[in-house]
Amino acid sequence: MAYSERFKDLFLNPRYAQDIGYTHTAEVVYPEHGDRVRIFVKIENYLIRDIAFKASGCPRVIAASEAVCRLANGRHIDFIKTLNEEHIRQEMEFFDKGFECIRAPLEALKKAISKIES
Amino acid sequence: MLKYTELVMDHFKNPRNLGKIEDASAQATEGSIACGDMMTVYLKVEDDRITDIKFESYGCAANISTASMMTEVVKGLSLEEAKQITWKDIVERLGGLPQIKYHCSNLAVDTLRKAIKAYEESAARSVKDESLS
Amino acid sequence: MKIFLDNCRTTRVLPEVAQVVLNYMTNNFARPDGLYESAQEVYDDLTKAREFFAKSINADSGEEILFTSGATESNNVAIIGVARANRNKGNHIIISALEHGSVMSIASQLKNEGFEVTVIPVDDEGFIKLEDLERAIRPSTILVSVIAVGHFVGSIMPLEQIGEILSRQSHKIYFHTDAAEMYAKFPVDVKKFKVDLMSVSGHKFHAPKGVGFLYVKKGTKIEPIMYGAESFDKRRPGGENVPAIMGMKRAAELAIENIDSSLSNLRKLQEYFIDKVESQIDHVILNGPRGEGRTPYNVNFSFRFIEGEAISLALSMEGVEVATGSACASEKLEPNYAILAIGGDHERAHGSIRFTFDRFTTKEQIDYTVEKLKSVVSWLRKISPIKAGR
Amino acid sequence: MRVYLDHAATTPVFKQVAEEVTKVFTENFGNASSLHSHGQEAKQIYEDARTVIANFINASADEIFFTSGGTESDNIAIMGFLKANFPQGGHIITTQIEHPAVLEVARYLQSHGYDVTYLKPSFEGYVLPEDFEKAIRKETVLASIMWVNNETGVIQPIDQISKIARKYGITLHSDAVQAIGKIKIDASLVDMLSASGHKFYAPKGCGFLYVSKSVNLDPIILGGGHEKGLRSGTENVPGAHGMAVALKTIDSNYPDWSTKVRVLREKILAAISQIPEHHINGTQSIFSHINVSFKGINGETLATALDMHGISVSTASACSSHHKMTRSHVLEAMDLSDWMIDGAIRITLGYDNTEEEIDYFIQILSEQVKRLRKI
Repeated sequence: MAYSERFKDLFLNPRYAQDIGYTHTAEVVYPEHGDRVRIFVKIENYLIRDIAFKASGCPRVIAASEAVCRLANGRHIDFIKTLNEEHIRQEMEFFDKGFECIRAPLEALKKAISKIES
Repeated sequence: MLKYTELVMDHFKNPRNLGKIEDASAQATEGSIACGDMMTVYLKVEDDRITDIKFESYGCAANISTASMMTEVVKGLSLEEAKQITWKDIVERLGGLPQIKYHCSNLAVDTLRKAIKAYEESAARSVKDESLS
Repeated sequence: MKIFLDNCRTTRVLPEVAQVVLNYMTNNFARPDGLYESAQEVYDDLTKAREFFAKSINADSGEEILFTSGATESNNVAIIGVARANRNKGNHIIISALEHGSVMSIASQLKNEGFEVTVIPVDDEGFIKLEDLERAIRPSTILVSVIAVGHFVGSIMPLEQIGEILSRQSHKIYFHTDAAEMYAKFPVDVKKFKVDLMSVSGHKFHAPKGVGFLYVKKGTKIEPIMYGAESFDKRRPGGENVPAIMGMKRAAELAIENIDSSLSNLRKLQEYFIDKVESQIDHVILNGPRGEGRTPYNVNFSFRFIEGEAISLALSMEGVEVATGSACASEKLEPNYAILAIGGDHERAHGSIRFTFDRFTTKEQIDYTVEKLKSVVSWLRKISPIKAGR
Repeated sequence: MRVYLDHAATTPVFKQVAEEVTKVFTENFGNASSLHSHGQEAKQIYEDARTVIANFINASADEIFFTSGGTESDNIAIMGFLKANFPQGGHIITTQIEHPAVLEVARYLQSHGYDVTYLKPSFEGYVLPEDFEKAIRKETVLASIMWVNNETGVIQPIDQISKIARKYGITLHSDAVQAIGKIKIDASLVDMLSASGHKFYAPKGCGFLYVSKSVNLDPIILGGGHEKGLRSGTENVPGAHGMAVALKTIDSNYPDWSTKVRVLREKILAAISQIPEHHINGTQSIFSHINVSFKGINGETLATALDMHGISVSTASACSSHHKMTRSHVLEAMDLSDWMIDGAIRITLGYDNTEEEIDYFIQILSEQVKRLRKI
């Protein structure tokens, strides 16, 4: 697989693989891929004030987790609800077909904020 | 596929004793064009000794070379000695031939023997003719 | 002077092509299935090569190109693979009398497996007759294999008409052609020919030995003949021979670039050669057709009263390298079946010499060849016990 | 820096081999079956190559058959042997850790009337000779057991297996693709042996099959009767020559080169031992192989991180785009834990690697393992 420079940056230099004080969190596991992603968010006034992830799995899951965090940080949760796989792919510059594993971090984020009524 | 020795190539390029003997004591042709090999041997015999021999060949390289070597070997031999020559002797003298070419060397010796036989038959006839007269 | 006129058997690898191969052997040597970047580059190059070959024969997609170790393997995969996979539909196969030795052997193997094989004859110029083909077709016919260009006598087979006949049948009959002598020499269009499978060999057009491809039209039911790791392609296991494939691509590009001018140059050269030999040497027979029906890459003459191996060996000593149909030159000691198939007798087969050109063959080389041919033929005729009129 | 550590997948062609091969392409390009001098020269080169290869593995030249590579050699050996001698069926013994070229053939044969036993390896990655002996039945006709495993590099006990096979009169084939050019091979221990040129610094697209004189095979590729009818197709003269030159080159440099690779391997192993929670998969490995897993890190992820630093290694398990995880059948057969299987990377050294490269590799490996564990 040829990875873009953008992808390499996300994978090699993830800024959001960190520990934060969070208010919400959720985990998504794709057992058949061996992928596991946990997203942590600190939410104030429907805004994502801080975000972080932990992931173990393939390079695409790690890069997608970082991409989701970069896209989501500082945004309103209504914006998060509009995000889809295509946005993540754009952010990652990764367009190879298949690889449903890249959906995992976005799923985890949506799950984490699902209990919040806006 | 086919690797010939230097000597085989030399005999192919410069065959010895090539051609016809116009007043041959005997001659014989063996082989067929359909099989891809055919040759004629001409003998000159004096006192039961082969004093001259020549050949013509429609044949492959191995055939031409073995024929040429055969004529060198038998020239000067008595008929009895010449009859003892085998295709193996010729192949050895040439330093070997590819195995699948052995049959080509047979032809040279077979034609020689056929020519000797032709001579002996005609000689026998002439002896008989003499005794009748 | 060294003149190689056995290009139908193999060709030299061009320096430009060797350069490409060298590069892929020592620099871009990774396997396309690696996870790392250098492997990915090779994967991309291989994909592009596949698409290039597909386009070069007017196929729909690169997926229809299966890389093999050469035409023999291509023929095996095509014929055995289709026959075994379609056995439930029928067990009858048709081939022409001028097929490559590999197709002949495959046919006899399939006979052992219970298939029936019809060999359709060729006329005295080396063409199959379409009415013979139509008559040979049965409801149980599953495959027809006809060589694109007869490799001994140069006859260009009526592929388009054959494809037309086969497509008119009420049941599916797969059409395979061995195009080893056609690809990169003539424009090839699998749609025009209506072929389902086509074998190509790299070393016939200045690419390395050990590489070729098989065009397999999408939807063709085919079984592999070898099993192993799923590589690019399930139909042919084992890692791709990337350097050779990339070399083959370069060789094809170079050939196809000038395909029309090569054809017209060679056509003139061929006519010149035939005229010269026929006017300067007695008792020669041109084996195969004259004119448009013959590939300009091939001339085949029989020289009467003398034997082919002796001619070719004598010519070789003068630096001219040719092939002969003589039994003496074959491992099996059988005269050339193609000459017999076009109605020649054994003498004509034994005395036949095949001159095959590449696009770099020159008039000077032809002149030299004719000169040497004249002296060799007259020398061998002098020592032959068979003479004209005897 | 670019560091290639995937020599078990394929090797770069040695410079001198590439030059020789190119020379044959362009100068001695004749067809080895032709009569003229081009053809004869080619034939000579071809036959010389056969002799060199035969000497290298303690065989005679007429026991060496050229093929298009390891996969084809395996196919001809197994299918050709059964077709010629036991077309009606029989029992075959092989292992769970074979290369797919053998495994897929075995599966094909299973669906065509043959019975197959797949020997399970130990936790350390080798098959036990006693298991082999136990698997033998009256109707056992063939065994195919690899010399060196491609993923773990574990050397299989061929000498002991050979003794058992001889005792019971069972024909023995060995896929020696990973062994040739690295360890001394005595082909006379087995009846058939497969090899592939591009694994020992020769070109792709060529390989050979050793077939002992006492064994008869049927061809699977038919045609002009090349290679005594066993493998038709125009002789790949440059490929054969390339293999011979490569083996000669290895032979004359073997003491130096093998020592160098051993030292480099030790260096890597020492560095790995500093990293907590790792597992070396397979013991008694050949001196060029390391198969290692780091707990908590997916093998593909580590390999990708290394690749982004110019280092090429391979993984046995990877996600394909078809929504499924392909896992190494070899590591699974060894009954390793999931993290060892999913985390495995394969580092395979070659004679061309330098100390500088390995230092760089060790540095990046430690950094990346640390970094990925944090995520």
